[in-house]
Amino acid sequence: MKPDMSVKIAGIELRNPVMTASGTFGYGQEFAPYVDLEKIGAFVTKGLSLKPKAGNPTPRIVETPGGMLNAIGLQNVGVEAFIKKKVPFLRTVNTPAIANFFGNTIDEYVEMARRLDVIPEIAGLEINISCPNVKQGGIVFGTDPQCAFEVVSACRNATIKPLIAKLSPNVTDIVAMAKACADAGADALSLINTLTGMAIDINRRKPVLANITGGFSGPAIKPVALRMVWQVAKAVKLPIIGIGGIMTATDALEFVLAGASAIQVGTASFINPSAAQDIAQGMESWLKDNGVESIKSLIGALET
Amino acid sequence: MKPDMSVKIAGIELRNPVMTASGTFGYGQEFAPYVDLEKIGAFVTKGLSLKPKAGNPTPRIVETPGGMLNAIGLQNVGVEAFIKKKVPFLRTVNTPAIANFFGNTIDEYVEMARRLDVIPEIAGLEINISCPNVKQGGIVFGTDPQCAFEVVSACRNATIKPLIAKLSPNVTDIVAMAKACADAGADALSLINTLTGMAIDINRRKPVLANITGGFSGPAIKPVALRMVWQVAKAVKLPIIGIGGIMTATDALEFVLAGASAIQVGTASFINPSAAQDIAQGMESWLKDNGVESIKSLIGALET
Amino acid sequence: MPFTSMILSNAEVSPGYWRMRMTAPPEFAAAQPGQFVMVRINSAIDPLLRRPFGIFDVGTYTPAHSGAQPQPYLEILYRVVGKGTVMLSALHETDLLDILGPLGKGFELGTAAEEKLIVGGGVGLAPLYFLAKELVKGSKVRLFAGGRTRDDILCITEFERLGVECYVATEDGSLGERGLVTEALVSRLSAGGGQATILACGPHGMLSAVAGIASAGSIACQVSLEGYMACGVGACLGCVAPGQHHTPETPDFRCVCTEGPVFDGTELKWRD
Amino acid sequence: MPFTSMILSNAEVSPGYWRMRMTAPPEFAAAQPGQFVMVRINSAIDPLLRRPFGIFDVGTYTPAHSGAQPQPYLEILYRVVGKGTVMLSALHETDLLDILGPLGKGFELGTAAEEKLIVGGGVGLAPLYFLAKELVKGSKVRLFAGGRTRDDILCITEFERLGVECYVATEDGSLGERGLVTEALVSRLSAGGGQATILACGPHGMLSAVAGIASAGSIACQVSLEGYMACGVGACLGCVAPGQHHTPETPDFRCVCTEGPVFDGTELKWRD
Ligand SMILES: Cc1cc2nc3c(=O)[nH]c(=O)nc-3n(C[C@H](O)[C@H](O)[C@H](O)COP(=O)(O)OP(=O)(O)OC[C@H]3O[C@@H](n4cnc5c(N)ncnc54)[C@H](O)[C@@H]3O)c2cc1C
Ligand SMILES: Cc1cc2nc3c(=O)[nH]c(=O)nc-3n(C[C@H](O)[C@H](O)[C@H](O)COP(=O)(O)OP(=O)(O)OC[C@H]3O[C@@H](n4cnc5c(N)ncnc54)[C@H](O)[C@@H]3O)c2cc1C
Ligand SMILES: Cc1cc2nc3c(=O)[nH]c(=O)nc-3n(C[C@H](O)[C@H](O)[C@H](O)COP(=O)(O)O)c2cc1C
Ligand SMILES: Cc1cc2nc3c(=O)[nH]c(=O)nc-3n(C[C@H](O)[C@H](O)[C@H](O)COP(=O)(O)O)c2cc1C
Ligand code: FES
Ligand code: FES
Repeated sequence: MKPDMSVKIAGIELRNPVMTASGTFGYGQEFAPYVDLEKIGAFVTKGLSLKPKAGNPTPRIVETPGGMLNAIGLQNVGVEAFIKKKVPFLRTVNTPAIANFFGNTIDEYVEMARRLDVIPEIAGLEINISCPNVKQGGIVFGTDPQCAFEVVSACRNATIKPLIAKLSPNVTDIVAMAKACADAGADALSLINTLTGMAIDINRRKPVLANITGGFSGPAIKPVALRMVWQVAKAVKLPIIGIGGIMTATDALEFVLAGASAIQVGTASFINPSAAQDIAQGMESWLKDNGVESIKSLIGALET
Repeated sequence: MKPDMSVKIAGIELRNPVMTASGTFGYGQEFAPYVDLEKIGAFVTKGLSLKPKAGNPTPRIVETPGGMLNAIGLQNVGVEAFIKKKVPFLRTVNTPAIANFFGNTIDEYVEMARRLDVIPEIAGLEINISCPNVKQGGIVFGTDPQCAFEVVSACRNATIKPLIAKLSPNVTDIVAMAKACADAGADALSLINTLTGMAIDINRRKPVLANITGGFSGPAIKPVALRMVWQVAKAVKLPIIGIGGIMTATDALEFVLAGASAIQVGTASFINPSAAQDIAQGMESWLKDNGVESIKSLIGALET
Repeated sequence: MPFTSMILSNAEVSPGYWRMRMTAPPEFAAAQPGQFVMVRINSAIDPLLRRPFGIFDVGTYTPAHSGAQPQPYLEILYRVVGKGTVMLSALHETDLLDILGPLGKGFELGTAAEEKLIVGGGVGLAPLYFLAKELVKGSKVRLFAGGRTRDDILCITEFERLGVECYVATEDGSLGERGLVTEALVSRLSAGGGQATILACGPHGMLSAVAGIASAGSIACQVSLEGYMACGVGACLGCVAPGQHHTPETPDFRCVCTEGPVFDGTELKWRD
Repeated sequence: MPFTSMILSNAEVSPGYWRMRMTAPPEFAAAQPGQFVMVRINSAIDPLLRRPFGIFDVGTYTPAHSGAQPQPYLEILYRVVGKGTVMLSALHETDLLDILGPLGKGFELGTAAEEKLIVGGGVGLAPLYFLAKELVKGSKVRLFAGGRTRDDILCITEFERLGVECYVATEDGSLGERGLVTEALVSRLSAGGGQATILACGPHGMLSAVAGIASAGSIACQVSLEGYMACGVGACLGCVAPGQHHTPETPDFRCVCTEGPVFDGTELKWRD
């Protein structure tokens, strides 16, 4: 028998739990040559902002042991160009597209939510709260429960689309952040975004990244991501999208057992452009081999 | 010319900046067959507590991509047995020994500081604040600036020996933690302790570690450690001991440039038992090859 | 001691089981049966940790080139179970490996008079070959080899060549008796005979059963344990196993890499 | 496209420089000079990211075994500079590699009439050989090869065999003229001649100088850039380079892996 791989996240039906992570899959089209987009559960766009963002100077990326740092600076075409140039492609693909967005003030976030709310091709919104609040001395929304609550609830009131809050791992208490976003009305939580890391070139005596620090991703961060997903799943009722260092179907199943209803593949797509599809296929094979009829029966099935 | 590798930390003279990290070097003697203890700067004991501690059930360790998780449970012989059975060996080695200690209440910490304060063979104390405060609902001392301040200042009053506060990386704001320890009278700061991570065995549907979560160490965590050392060095005047994923002399020099006056080698000693000595040698060679006369000139010399 | 070793041969001896011979330093001649080595699979960080393997055999060989002196070698017998052993099985002759050992406390060889009953499950046979080589010098040695199927019964001919009497049991009956190796051990013991001592290595379940049989018949018994190891030198405390006095309330842990891997059956807690 | 490739040969052609030939799929016949491949060094996570290498040559070979049909191959010429290239240089014939490519936008071959001046610094020569092979079919081709010392001047005989006229300059004068390759280029240009176009690959400093020379003499010029890459397919945005309109206030970044690596010299910002 063919196992049932379908899951439902924030009201969005996914044919399987494998999504692609924001910023690692372009706007979808870039990977069309490598991935059958109708063999994955959903894909998430590059983070979008009101105005086009050109991003940081280079170098923007550096490899670290088992991972990488990026300081792209949220480069994106901006919501207008996205609607004109990228949305038409979404129409051609029968797979839910999630729009990831950010801002530097609550107003910007809300405006983004409004703009995206009216685009039928967008199945849901993922709000990236790992950004500094310029109105509050640059404190990162996602590192303070109150700030997170305010920005998420403001966006909640600005859209009727499913709203997924994406959590930053650079916090003392990930559960407090999760609860704040739940209370603010998020329909689901995705975690984790990148840890903050740094690399140094000892010969130039300079940071490798022009931006000095960068976002840390890849297999190296998996243990932290898995721990946070497990902590949040125990404490919060919302469906969780597990993210962080997922390279294989085994990695993905670890997140599902820890409590994730779906997962996102990020850095892995750089190393293997068809990673997301391969992982979905691998998960299905594992279920078949182990006589598991539905992926849903594995969600949070960890025995502790 | 032979470069000057000596540094001074919290009043302790080190022949070179390379120390060994608590819990990864036993009580020193275990590595005597592999390391010339008089070729490293200092070594730090396994974490000590008032009573002997038997630690956690097994499995206690698991490998992760580029790192490992441990849930040893702070197993140690207890301060009495340490004084009787382990201290005599310290007398035979002409290298500073730092005693790492912990407790579950402020009173336990203070009592430990008092006991260790009177041992002449101990050059300094490293206080591990990554432990739950059983008197305060198990909140980890090292994740709350106020708790950290209280326990460190209490120990400060209990010892005249150099006191090094070892910071936990599982916090939103590492600088706030560093400042709290500085205000409490710590002579130096060591960072980072392990991140909290998790691994799952999908076939058994159980966590790999009997303790469910564990401390994450090894090369994988280096980018986070380096970033935190850099952040703290910019904000706090105290000397810093950099720790986290240091496997090579290059890694060690990255931490020095970021602002560390000394470094500790942890997990690397498991893979290469003479890692600490090899790293000290490698650093000296690099200084020679690059015409750097003193390691001190590199401390915090990062150009940003 | 840490040393760089050159692979002399690396061959699959049974489906999924490989035997590797590599050069060893002269000091390795002092290795004891039951001791182990920590092998670093490569110089990269994946896999990060060394892998522990029992010493299957030690000896000397004479290199091909003319006028060469005999050189010591070391052998391991390993089962491919995961990342590290997969990579190990892909290595070739002349490839170099970073090895730490011999490590740990080996088997006590006891007195010549007593008959030696050595019990091995699957790859647990690995350290028993080196052991048997020493034991046959003075004592009668019987090997009880068990496995799930015939493919898990390793190197029996080598044991027989030593003059060891071999009793084989497989769960599927594809080789020797059908059933557990412990049954073969019991029936042998019930057959009586002189004073005997048991030395065993294999899955924890088998060791537990063997220890039970031994104490029931008040026969001396040594077992070689496994444990997840990071350092192999007593520093990480990752490898511990519960000792005889162990209870969750009053834990009593033994360090497998330094106090073991070989323990007297009575030193350990078998159910906890 | 991603494909699994078998190494046919991997040899050091000059101290620190290696040339690797490997099998390629039929589709690879469509590869353009200036395009590149992303090579996955091994299946482990260290190194994690693929490494980008220009296409040094493509062609077909006939396997040894009888009745074999000609098969396409691909060659890269690489310099050992760090972890990944060290590992790459340790690989042997018959080892397998996971490759993604051909990727990016290659050189425009232009019209036969114009003389082709190709300029390469050190390993920057790599993509120029494949380029020269195409260009000589219709045009006069001159190669200006520069390096620090003689060891950095690669495969000149191969270029000469194509009928390319080679001008060599080394900073230490150990081979050809002493000095920078750009000086050789300038003196050639001042010698006059028909309409010419410049195609260059090498260190950023050299490319910047070449672009300057070209615009000064209002000669068409294409340059092949490097950039730190994670994906090679336009998704990570890690590889960008500043375009002509770039200022810190109004950034204008071009994606090296998809809009490049070959750009028209005038498209780029050379000082920022
Ligand atoms: C003292 C001792 C002696 C051993 N002797 C042998 C031998 O002679 N032949 C043989 O085939 N195997 C032996 N083992 C088991 C062997 O160490 C493991 O099979 C091997 O480490 C698996 O590595 P892997 O990367 O292929 O598997 P993975 O599952 O990828 O390994 C992941 C991690 O788990 C550890 N691990 C996995 N299985 C075991 C195990 N059974 N015991 C301890 N650690 C494990 C690994 O060391 C590694 O750290 C011995 C173990 C110990 C402790
Ligand atoms: C489009 C393109 C074509 C290239 N063609 C060639 C070629 O034909 N021959 C050749 O020898 N080299 C070429 N390079 C450079 C080559 O990619 C690097 O030398 C190589 O990645 C170094 O890897 P490493 O692990 O040995 O070095 P490390 O320093 O260990 O690499 C660490 C990280 O930095 C990156 N990196 C280091 N140096 C460079 C560089 N110069 N350019 C881009 N990324 C770098 C690596 O990809 C890796 O992600 C090309 C680069 C690009 C972008
Ligand atoms: C190059 C790069 C760009 C990213 N851009 C974004 C982004 O725009 N918005 C966002 O929410 N997350 C972004 N991320 C974070 C990823 O979506 C993901 O949360 C993180 O990389 C962890 O997953 P991984 O380890 O599988 O890569 C980016 C990550 C990388 C590596
Ligand atoms: C097995 C193990 C045991 C440890 N025990 C202690 C301890 O008792 N006290 C302490 O302060 N840190 C302890 N640590 C943390 C290390 O001292 C060090 O801070 C951490 O491992 C990061 O450094 P590394 O990446 O070089 O290992 C332990 C780490 C490991 C791996
Ligand atoms: S393996 Fe580290 S103490 Fe035994
Ligand atoms: S390398 Fe990823 S966008 Fe160019």
